[in-house]
Amino acid sequence: MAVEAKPLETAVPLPHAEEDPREHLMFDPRPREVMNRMVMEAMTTTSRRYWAWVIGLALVVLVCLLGAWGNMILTGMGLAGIRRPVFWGLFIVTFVFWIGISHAGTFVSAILRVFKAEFRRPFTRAAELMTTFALAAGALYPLIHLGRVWVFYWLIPYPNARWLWPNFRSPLVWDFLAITTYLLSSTIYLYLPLVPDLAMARDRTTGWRHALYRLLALGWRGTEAEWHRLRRAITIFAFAIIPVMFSVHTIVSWDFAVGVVAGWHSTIFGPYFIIGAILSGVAAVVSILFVLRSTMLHMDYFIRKEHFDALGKLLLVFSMAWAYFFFNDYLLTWYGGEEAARRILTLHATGPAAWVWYLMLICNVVIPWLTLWNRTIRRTPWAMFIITLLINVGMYAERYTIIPLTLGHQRMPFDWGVYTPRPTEISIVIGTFALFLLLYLLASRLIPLVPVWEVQEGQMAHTLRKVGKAEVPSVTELE
Amino acid sequence: MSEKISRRDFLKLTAMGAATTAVMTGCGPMSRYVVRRPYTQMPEYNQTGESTYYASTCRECPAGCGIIVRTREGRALTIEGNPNHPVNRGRLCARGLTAQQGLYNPDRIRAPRFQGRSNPATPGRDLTWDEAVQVVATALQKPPQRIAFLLGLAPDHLYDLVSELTQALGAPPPLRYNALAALEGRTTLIEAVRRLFGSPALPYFDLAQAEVTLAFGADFLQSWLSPVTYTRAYGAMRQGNPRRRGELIVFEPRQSLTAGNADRWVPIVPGSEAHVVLALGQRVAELRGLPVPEAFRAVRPEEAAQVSGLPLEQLETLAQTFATATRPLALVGGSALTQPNGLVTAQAVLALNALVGNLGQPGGVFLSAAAATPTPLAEVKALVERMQAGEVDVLFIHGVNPLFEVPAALGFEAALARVPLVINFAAFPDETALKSDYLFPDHSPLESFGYQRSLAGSDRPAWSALQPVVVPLYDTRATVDVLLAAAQASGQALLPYRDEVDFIQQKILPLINAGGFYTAPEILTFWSRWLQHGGWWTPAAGLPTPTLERLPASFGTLTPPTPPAEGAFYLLTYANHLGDGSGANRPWLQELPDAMTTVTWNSWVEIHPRTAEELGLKDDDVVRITTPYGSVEASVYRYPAIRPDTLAIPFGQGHTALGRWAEGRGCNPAQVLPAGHNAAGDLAFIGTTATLTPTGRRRPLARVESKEGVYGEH
Amino acid sequence: MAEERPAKWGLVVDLDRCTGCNACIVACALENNVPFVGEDEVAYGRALYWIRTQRYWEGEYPEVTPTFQPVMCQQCGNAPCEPVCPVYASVHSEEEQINLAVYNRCVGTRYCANNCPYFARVFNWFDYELPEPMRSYLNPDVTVRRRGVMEKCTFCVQRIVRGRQKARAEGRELRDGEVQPACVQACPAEALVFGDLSDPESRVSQLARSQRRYHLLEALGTLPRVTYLKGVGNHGG
Amino acid sequence: MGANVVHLALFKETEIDHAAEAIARLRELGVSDHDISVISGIPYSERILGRPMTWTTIGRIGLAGAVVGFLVAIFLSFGTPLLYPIRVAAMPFQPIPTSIVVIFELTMLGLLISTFIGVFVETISPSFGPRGYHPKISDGHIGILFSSPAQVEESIHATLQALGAEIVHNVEEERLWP
Repeated sequence: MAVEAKPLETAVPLPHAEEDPREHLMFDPRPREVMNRMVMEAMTTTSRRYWAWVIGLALVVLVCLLGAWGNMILTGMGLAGIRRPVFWGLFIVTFVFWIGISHAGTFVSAILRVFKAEFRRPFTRAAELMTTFALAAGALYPLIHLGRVWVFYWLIPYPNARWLWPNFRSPLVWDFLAITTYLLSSTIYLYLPLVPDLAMARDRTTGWRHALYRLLALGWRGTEAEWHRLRRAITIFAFAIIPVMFSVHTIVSWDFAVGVVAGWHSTIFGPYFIIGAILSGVAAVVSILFVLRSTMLHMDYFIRKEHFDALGKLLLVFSMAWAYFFFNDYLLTWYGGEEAARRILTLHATGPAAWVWYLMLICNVVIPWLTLWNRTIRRTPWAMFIITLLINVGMYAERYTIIPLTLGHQRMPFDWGVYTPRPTEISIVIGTFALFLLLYLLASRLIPLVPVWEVQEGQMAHTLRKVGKAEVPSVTELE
Repeated sequence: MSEKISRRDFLKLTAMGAATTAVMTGCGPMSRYVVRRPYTQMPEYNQTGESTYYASTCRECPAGCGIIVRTREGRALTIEGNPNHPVNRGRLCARGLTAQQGLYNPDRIRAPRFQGRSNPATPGRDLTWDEAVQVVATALQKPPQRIAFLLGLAPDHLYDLVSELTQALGAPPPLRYNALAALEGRTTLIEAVRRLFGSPALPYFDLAQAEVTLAFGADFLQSWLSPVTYTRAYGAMRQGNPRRRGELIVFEPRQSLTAGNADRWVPIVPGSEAHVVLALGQRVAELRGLPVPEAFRAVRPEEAAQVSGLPLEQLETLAQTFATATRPLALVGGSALTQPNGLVTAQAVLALNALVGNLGQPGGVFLSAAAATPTPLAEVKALVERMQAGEVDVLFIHGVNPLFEVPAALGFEAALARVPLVINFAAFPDETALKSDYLFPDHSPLESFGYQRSLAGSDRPAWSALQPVVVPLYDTRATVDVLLAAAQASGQALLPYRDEVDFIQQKILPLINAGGFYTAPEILTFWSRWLQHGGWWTPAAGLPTPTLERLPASFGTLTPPTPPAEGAFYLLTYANHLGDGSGANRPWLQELPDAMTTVTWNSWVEIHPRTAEELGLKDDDVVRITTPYGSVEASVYRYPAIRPDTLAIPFGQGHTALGRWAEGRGCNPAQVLPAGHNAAGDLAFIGTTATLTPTGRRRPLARVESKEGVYGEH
Repeated sequence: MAEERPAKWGLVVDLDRCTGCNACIVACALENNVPFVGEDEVAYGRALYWIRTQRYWEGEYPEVTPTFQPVMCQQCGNAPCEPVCPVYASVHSEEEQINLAVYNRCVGTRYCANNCPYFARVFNWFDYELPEPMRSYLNPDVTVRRRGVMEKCTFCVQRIVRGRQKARAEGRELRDGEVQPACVQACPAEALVFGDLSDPESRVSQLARSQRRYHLLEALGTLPRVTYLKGVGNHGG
Repeated sequence: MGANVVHLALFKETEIDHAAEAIARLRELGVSDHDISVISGIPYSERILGRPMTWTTIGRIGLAGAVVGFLVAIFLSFGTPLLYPIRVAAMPFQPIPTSIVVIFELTMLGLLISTFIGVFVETISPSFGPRGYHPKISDGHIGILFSSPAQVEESIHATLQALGAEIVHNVEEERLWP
């Protein structure tokens, strides 16, 4: 039999793999004063729409958060839909959600900084701001959900007349310590790299803004010693805040995992929660970046498709990691877990609230996996916005599944109970979302949202070198 | 401060004017005429911060359990059982435990009042007790035959006094009605005892020592005769007998709490109990080698099997179990009696006990020491007819709420409107009170003297004493005192008693030498011990043994039950922890989950899940239950332990009055009960059929159980 | 004065005696000032029963039968609710060997309630006002809890303390059966027996050694102080 | 030696090589490293500018803070349970596993807060070297502050201007921080 060699088909010319490197911010430098001006303009320009949002959100915070919460304090926790046996509901769900979101800033600015991921530069601050405000919103919940919030200070270790200290064996005290540590350190971590930019703002403003920035800039001149201290401090923070970040969500997961509650008592909860937190946090960063890019002046210079692309890749990886942990938890409970925990799995998947469970899987796994492999989608900001919003919906559903849906079906079927969120707690949840947005909106006009010096530092380190016929991106190690 | 002082001091009883309230103590000085003293001179046994305990008697149902009320600073706190009391031995049921919610109920009637029957022409107004006594005195001067008294089953001392009063007046004797007694067929049981054993007493069953017990409709764990006594006995029957664990078999169309605790529940066709008992009796006699009495031959076993729906083999097994048992016992009550065949069933069951020779034996049947005096429904019906005919000029009502408790089909409401003068001594604004002319509120039981001597659960002769544990909260007055004062005011020497305490003392005088566990040389010392112990009883157990001279040749005519028509169901009602409904204003009784359904605060209709499925009904669907006598609406509870052809509605809810916690909840099955009665004159409602129509509405029941967890439904 | 040894209070629930009559619930509620919450709140699972009877069904009609199991705080020796409380409002008492709820220390995190496998803990979702004059019957020995506070069965610790003080004042040891929680005292079927488990001769100890004994969710290792005695017979308890 | 006057030589950010060269020239002209300080809008390492290494105590302050946090945590987790011993579940009063969590958090808290305090304290502490500022710094210019004796001023200026510097005289420092 003769072998008929098929002539090779003409190779299809591959699409040009790399677009113009100048599309990257790092290779599209602008003079520092130009960037300064852009950032300052973005910061000081407000539109009518902006103020409408600020006022609207402030009203929502006032009514939905403060009003509803105040009413609940005066009337009782019963205004929320929690009940026996579901003693934790939307408050704790949203708490975990916000703490999860808060992992974004640290992840972007500490981990990416430590690993020198250069694409982080323009949005580290945006992400850190998210961390701080998400923590602020989340840290309200331990207070909101207290039955007697007026004695919240009993949770704080301080010497009192009876020498009665908090119970350091309680995960809630660890929570308190961890969240305090994380809130303080992430706020400082937001502040430290901000100082040179505040000095920049100080030099370009008058009036109250000048006074404010002068105060906040701590007399920054940019001397060698100042830079040296700052970089040393940032390095310490970058390394130290990573374990703190891990500990925070681990401890949050321990709130559940240390218990005897079937479906909670799982050793994988720590990493599972952390991965979930990073997934939701990075997703939230993408959502925020989209909003910033499309609403603030000049932001399209700083926030580019490449950033969506890079974060999209990360999201895909985290979505896979999340699925891996989820499956781990599921399989081992299903296979060898005690009967109560197994029954909960069945109820999650087939019970009356199974849609929450499926929503979680669809948003956290199906949608990212179907879309994020695709470069075009990753580079389409609005698509990324929708996908990341859905990921956060999925993560919310995950917490909802883990908390009220698990608590409702414990070991004594006679006492099972179905939890329905009530207007008060929904209102408070909406209120904290509004609070987060409001704080972010205000901050976006008060502090330079782009770390100009970091961007400039990066741009100086990146050059296009001509190698043969190609221009090759090249990075110089300046430190 | 004056309120505090008055609460902890003893007050004078005699004067009818101002500052008259009565309190006595069990542990203090026995003198009952005490003056107000300031707080600083408190009796030494009453210290601030120290509890004082008073023995009294529970009046939440007619069983007469002994209670000990813990008081502090003049307030009644908790109610505990009297450990020495022969009825309950320190134990209490849910109803008794909530008595203080009656005492401190914010909806109590606080002063005598002319009500005017809500007629705008005669506006209501508050009265003084002087005026009230005058009203009663005038009423007592009406022609005696036109005076009627309708009383509840408690307290007995009031009944005794009214009996004497009506006798002295020449008026008809007082009637005593109580829904609890009506629902359990108490008068039928008494009549059966009278027919077989000669005296109209309630039987006492020694359940604790019985080894095989057949219970026909007797829900002794929740409502029958003396639930605390029998629940205690049940516990002993299960685990207190060193020889063996007692066995319990219950015959009921709907599983009551008792049937739920039974080893076997026989869902018998309503109305076929008599057939089954007679058939069992035949086999038991044969198995025991005795001649089968004539009366038991009325039914062939095959007929019984056919009528009751029990397979013959099961009847045979039951007969063998019973006949071969060492200590067999048969109980009867409730749904087995409140039916046309009720009297036959009652006699047959008593005769069955006689057949196995347990009369007067351990684990057998005894007779209560005191005569029981409930009035059969037939007599209430007669009263209603007289009222309707305008033959009653004045009706006195105490301790009963006929507009709620009596089947509406009897027409009590319309008849009441035709009575020109209705005087009600109710403590609460219940349905009847709102339709009465005058409200002369009696004290709450915890503020009252009195006694119960008809104690169905006592294993020995006993009288149970009531005494006030707190100073009356409001301007109420003991009805006995009102009647005595009115009798005096009417100018005739009707009754030889100065006041309530004097009356009670004279009544208990014979007990001094009656062989009780204490005695005293004179009445005052005896009185103080009477109060201290919460009554009087003999040191050793012992009740009259019923003697069966000769069985009648027939227990009466037997009508087989007619199966319900297509689309209709047997309807029955039963008493749960709310009893006769007078407890519906105790919030904790409302909050208490029903033992079988765990439903709180409302009524429901129990439907077998299969039937519900056929009808397309889901839990919490509101349905309308219609009988020829009326209709009610309630939410569906799919109850797995009821015959598929039967519906059941608990009694006690559906108040249109009685205060904030009772009003407007659920439905009152008395609205749909027939007015018919059995041969003993007792309410006969088993066999009533009803139709069921969905209303299309839903009203979720407040159940404690998780439907999802218990029934696997989402 | 007699040397006092710490007691280890325990309860035995004989399910063969228990009829499910629920008298214990009311006795408990009125002894411990447990508020009633009304229909809507009960329907939403917010009743404040410190003890409740779990009623399940067994079998199919006509062999269907309910099983009753009164469940109260099991006073675990190794209580899951205790270590999770951040403010020591749920602590183990050395003197009674029970699990105490310190109402005035509670801040209302409700963590303990989630972590109680027996759902023995209930929460004051609101202030439950009693209309006058109903407050008169409140037991002065027991704190009235305000909104936002967790509460639960305490084995009527106020009665234990009162009994112990009385015995101490009289210079003797507590007698077996002298102290009874309200539920035990009321139980008409005498299904509940209370006493000192550290005294091998006490009635509760003897019953707790019964062959019918079991503990609720024993596998969790909570070491409950409440022992259940299985119902026997055709259908069990 | 007359009073030293502080001058500022500004270089554009693209002229970093010139700036480094200028520092070398200044040194040659007898201006010691103590009399020079460089201010810039982005960080340049000492090696780039050929400057002696600066030093900071932040690391040590941070470490001290960590130790304080550690000790506080030891007190809280092992000390306070003894002040008011309360038994919970079957746990020992001072369980080590739970203490590790507390120790970790408080150590980190101590480290991070004190690092910040270190930055703050060092910032407001008096520093050596010529002081002065120009807003152009935050536009990315590199400024070389130097103080020189009046006699060499002319030659320095000439040298620097040759390198493309813009010389600003009398850079009196506005009070930058209260």
